[in-house]
Amino acid sequence: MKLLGALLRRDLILAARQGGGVGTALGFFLTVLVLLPIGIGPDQITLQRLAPGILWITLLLSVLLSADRIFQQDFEDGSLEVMAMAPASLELVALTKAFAHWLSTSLPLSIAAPFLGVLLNLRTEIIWPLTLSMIQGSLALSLLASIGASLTLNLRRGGLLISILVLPLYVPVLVFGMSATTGNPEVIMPSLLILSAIALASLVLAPIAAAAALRAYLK
Amino acid sequence: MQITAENLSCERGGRTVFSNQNFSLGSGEFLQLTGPNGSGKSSLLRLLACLSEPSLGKITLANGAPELTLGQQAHYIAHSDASKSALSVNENLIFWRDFLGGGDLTRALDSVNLSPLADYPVALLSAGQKRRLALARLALVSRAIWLLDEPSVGLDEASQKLLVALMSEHFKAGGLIIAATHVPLGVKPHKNLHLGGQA
Amino acid sequence: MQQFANPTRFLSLANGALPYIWAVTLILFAIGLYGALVTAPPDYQQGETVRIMFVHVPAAWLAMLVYTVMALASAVAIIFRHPLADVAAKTAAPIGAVFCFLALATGSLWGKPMWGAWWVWDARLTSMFVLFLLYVGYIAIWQAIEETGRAAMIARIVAIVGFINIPIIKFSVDWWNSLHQPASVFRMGGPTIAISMLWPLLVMGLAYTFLFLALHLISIRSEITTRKLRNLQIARSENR
Amino acid sequence: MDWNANHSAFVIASYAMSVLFLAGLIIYTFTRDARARKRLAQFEKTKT
Repeated sequence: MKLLGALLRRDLILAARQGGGVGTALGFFLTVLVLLPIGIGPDQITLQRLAPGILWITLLLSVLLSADRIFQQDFEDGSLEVMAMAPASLELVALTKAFAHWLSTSLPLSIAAPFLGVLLNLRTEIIWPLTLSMIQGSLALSLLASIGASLTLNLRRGGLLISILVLPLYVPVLVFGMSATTGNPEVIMPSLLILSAIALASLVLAPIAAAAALRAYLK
Repeated sequence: MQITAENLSCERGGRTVFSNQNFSLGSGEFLQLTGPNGSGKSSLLRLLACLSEPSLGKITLANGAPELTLGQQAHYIAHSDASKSALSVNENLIFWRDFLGGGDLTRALDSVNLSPLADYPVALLSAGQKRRLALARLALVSRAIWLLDEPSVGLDEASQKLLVALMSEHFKAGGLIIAATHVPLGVKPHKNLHLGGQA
Repeated sequence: MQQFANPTRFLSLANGALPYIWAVTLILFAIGLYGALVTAPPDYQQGETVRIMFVHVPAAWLAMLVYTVMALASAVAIIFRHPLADVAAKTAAPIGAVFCFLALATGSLWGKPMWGAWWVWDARLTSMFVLFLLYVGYIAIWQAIEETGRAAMIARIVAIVGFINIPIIKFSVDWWNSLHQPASVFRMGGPTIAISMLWPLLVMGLAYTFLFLALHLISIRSEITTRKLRNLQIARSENR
Repeated sequence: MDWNANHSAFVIASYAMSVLFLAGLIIYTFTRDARARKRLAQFEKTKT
């Protein structure tokens, strides 16, 4: 496990030092957060009603945008080949890298999102369920994005393809993430539980799919 | 330790790159792979590294570590040097030491004499220095089998002597080396395998 | 990877069966259309527009059936490493995509008289739309990767990952639908449907399935021919 | 079927669209098959 810790630490240092991943995701998040009210109109009531939807969809797209960074760099400079020959299985390597992407990009966004919700006049009583659902949901988002990243590893128009492959998988996360913010209490708890079920399921299944795709590209 | 390959053949993109190759290599032996471009030297190394499977024939490893695959007991130094330019030389080697199972950092740095550049960011290194950083992995983590793909490319005179020193030390320790190269590496190969392939 | 285990056996089987399959398809279509347009009574509530069901529901069934065939073929390809399975999955995708699109188009044509809008985010139509995206993604991955061996391996994963997610997406869309809309009063057929409407629906479903079978066999045959040509071209360029 | 009921246009449109797309799919499949076979035959004929 020490070697996975080393990989996690290295990826976090790289994310911090290069700043590419976190920076672009946060930048994209803020840009969309400014553009949408301009597009939808400044009326407070509509914005308030749409706020959770806007925040969730922007988070989802920001994670997707920075997803191809998970494996691409390591594949290009040959580190992935050496990692495939390490004592740890490739599935664990894929899991660690997706987890590092979550820690460095999706988690900060999902914590910042509710506070940015103030811009959209977000109702205060749903800030807490929104944050909880986003934290769990963003883990599922990063893991599913790692599948897309591994499938489109070395492709020219990989960015476009990753969204077609991954967005359908995001539908359940968006649905239960949003249903946690509807406000009526007996829906909130089940949605959060189902969301954590999806996150845990992706924690197990996503690395298996990602590693299989990586092996295909390493052949 | 003994690696044997029986009527090995490999396919890439529908093309048969090479077919029914046989060889076997014991401890302390050096097998040199030669052949024109596209004759499958790299493909053979990748087969040995368990990165891909042969389309025919098989590779067996005798009395190696039973629970590890051949790939997990081998170093594979390809053309790309598997180092991160945002990290320093030391940080790169520390990561590979922890990730591949431990080894002595200073010995690795001295063996490719990169010690003076230890805290230098890799982004500022020259191609030859990056190449030596990749070779440092050989000395860093002790693995019995070395799979080298044109290791001497980009190395100056002094660095090639370092490579020869590394290789002979590895033979004395009973290791095996399979290297694909177009130019003699300064170490006499015990066995030679010429992959025909089209001219 | 490129040599086929027994394409010749498959080709002779397919060529032998195809005429019969086409014959059955035509008969089923004739009976189904007669049942759908003539004998089935208009619905007391919807009137004639219920007849759209006879082209909408079979298309939706086929859209799901074909994706299942693709997922099964991909699983066979992984477990038994049978190259024909990859060809079967690759050739089924465009046919499935057309059925899926037809389901969406006829669904929208049905929605206009029923709900007054060309597109309604009804649970079934939304799931069908997501299924269509899964088809587009699968077909796109085959085009994006040049080397067929690697494209096959990646496409298998896409098909299986997609297949695992279909029930989850269906469940989440139904939950989402019940959250925002009371159970829609409109019911697209279902168990309580009158027998005079049920048998044409089943016959049309069978007709669509046989049509898929025939088209799938022909597509596999042409994919094998294309690959045989490509291998010959590679072989010839190699020994020049 | 009563052809001039108020919504029968939608029924006709949906059947027409189904026939259009299925026929298109059938034609596409047959032409692709024929073209592949022709190209293979041509290639084998030019056995230089």
